[in-house]
Amino acid sequence: MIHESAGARRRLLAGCVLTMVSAVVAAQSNTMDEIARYRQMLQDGNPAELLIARGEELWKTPRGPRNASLEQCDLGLGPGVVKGAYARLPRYFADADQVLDFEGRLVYCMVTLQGVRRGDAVKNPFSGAGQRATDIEAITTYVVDQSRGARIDVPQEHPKEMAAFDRGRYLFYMRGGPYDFACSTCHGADNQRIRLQDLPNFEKTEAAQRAFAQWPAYRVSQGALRTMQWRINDCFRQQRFPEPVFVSQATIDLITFLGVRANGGTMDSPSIKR
Amino acid sequence: MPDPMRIRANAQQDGVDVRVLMSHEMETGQRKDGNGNIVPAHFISNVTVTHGGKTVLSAEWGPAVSKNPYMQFKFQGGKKGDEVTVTWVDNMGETRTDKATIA
Amino acid sequence: MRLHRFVAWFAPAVVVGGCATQTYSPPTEEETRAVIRAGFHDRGIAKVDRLNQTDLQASCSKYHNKPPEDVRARLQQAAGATVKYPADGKWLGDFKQGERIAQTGVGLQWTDGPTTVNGGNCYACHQLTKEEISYGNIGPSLYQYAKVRGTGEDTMRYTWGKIWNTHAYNACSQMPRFGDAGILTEEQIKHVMALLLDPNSPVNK
Amino acid sequence: MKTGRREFIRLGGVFGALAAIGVLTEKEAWAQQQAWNKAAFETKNLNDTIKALGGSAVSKSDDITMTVPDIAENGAVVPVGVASRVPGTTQIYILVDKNPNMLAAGFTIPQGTEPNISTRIKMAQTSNVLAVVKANNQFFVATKEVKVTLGGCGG
Repeated sequence: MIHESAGARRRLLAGCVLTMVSAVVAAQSNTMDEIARYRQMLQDGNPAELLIARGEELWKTPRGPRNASLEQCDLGLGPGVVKGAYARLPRYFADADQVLDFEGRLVYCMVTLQGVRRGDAVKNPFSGAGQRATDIEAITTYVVDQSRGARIDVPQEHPKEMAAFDRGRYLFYMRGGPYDFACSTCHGADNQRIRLQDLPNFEKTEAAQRAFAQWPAYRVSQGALRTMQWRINDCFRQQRFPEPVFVSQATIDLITFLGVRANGGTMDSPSIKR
Repeated sequence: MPDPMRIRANAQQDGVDVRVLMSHEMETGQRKDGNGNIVPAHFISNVTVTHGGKTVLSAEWGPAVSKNPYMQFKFQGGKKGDEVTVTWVDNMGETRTDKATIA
Repeated sequence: MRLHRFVAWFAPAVVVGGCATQTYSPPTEEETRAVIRAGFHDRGIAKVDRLNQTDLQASCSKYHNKPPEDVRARLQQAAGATVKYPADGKWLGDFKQGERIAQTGVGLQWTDGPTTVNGGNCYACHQLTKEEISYGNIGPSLYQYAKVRGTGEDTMRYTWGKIWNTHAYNACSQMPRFGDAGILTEEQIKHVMALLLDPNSPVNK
Repeated sequence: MKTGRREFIRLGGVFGALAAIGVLTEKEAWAQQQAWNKAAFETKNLNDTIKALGGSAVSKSDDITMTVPDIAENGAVVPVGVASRVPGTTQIYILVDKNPNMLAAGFTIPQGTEPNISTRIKMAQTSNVLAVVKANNQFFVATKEVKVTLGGCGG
């Protein structure tokens, strides 16, 4: 009898712990619902919209040493075609003999069309705290907005596009630095979160599509429009890696990998995020 | 010169729905820069929305309004094609006025 | 064209692009690493030598964190040998300081200074207390850790080893090697231990 | 008041230029700037805020509806909507209990405008958000808690 009652008590205690844990789990699902509601409330009135007009003006106004506009920049669909172009990048460009993402192509056009020195074009691409959005951020906002609703279609036809994908895949899984992190540490499994932020699993098409479709984005935590190159840069910062070089082949390779994984998704950028 | 606002004004059954986004830092005066110096407060202090020469909303803000402020409200008496004018003034004396046509 | 993507993994494939016919052979690991190396630069305390992988990092990357049994055994054994247990034999520090370490995510980024006190950032991946609703789920929930596992010597030793070098127990785990990689000091690890194992810690309330 | 004078001169210059292009008259701009209720925006508790807004007492009201998230993913942007069914509403104020200064924003609602506004505010930490309504020179208040969470990788 004594043994039995001790056992029963132990079971009761275990039951208590279980109840507490499940109450906490229920609370967590409420938390995620509320976070979803918060995100929903932000959807109307995305400050990224403030940048679109400025970006369009920068795109169309003759500037630089050659006093040329960017309108003749070929984003892959022919000179002057902006609509839908972002959704098909990165891709191989014969004139550059290189796979370029949008920001890389923008730098290329600033150099070749406007006569800007490359070193000047890639200097300070991201705005700091309290700073106005950079020209690259504004132009990117305008161009990506022109792909809203377009199908993501990052090509894998040219051997260099395939090589970019393969190198990007390698980098995605490459653990390094004092924390042993790789991109895949956070983005290689389903339904993972850091704190309350969902982490898209780039091994899964749907998650990859959703994530890729929403960059560039206005980040309310920073009060700034952030581009895909910034997204990659800040992931590596928190990965405790050295800093990726802006529009370097390695960053473009990684974006190619992510983009190909997201193929078939629908662009929904600029979005608004935490 | 501050960047333009983005104003949407839509005639609905129960009035004109106005949504405004403004481009402004809204510095709190509490943030420190990279060198540890306080960045002085810089924020929109007053907003006025007019329609047909009449004020339909005015606001007084402090630095706790979010960066790149947003506001939304509804007024009666406007119709499609009318103009809505929004003016803001900040604590450093900068100002900006933009107009939108009611859709 | 998509077919070639998969073919490419095994052997050079013929790619038809426009009217030209080209052969695709995937980049070698050496070529890939050269492109990656050229794509990063030193910034602040984060130098490019961080791209040089340890045996553990290279093996886990190669197998996408699912190493074959023999590799797993080798990595776990090597990791186990790195664990330094507390010199004074005391496992637990102050759980309040442990909570602060668990909440803090700075350290070892290029935006951190050489004297930045590193955090443990436990909440980024683990649930710990009922009070903190903002926690991640990459790692298991540690809420009620001591109630579930007790506070015996085995638990103390296991938990310390797990924090010091997680790969001693689970090769290619995603968790940083807080002791072995010098992210947290011995004293900080004691505080985190207290957060998990002190009966008065909010983790066990 | 040395600073005040310097500001006066700068403002005069800017508004003077504006007056020239006919956007705002200098007088109108000055009236706005001068009327900004500095004292109210420096208050630290509800009673002081109400006093600075010209009131003496405030009572709770069920006729104020607040639309706020229970949890904000980031304190830099917290959406807040306030709708008042208190008859004769002329002003709506948004206050945050635990911000360094309590008053975040005030709106004046002329006749013909719905006493229903939305905006976005900053919150330093988890706190009560208060909606204060002025109607017929009386003050009413409603309260809702918003939890502000820490997000991201924490670095």
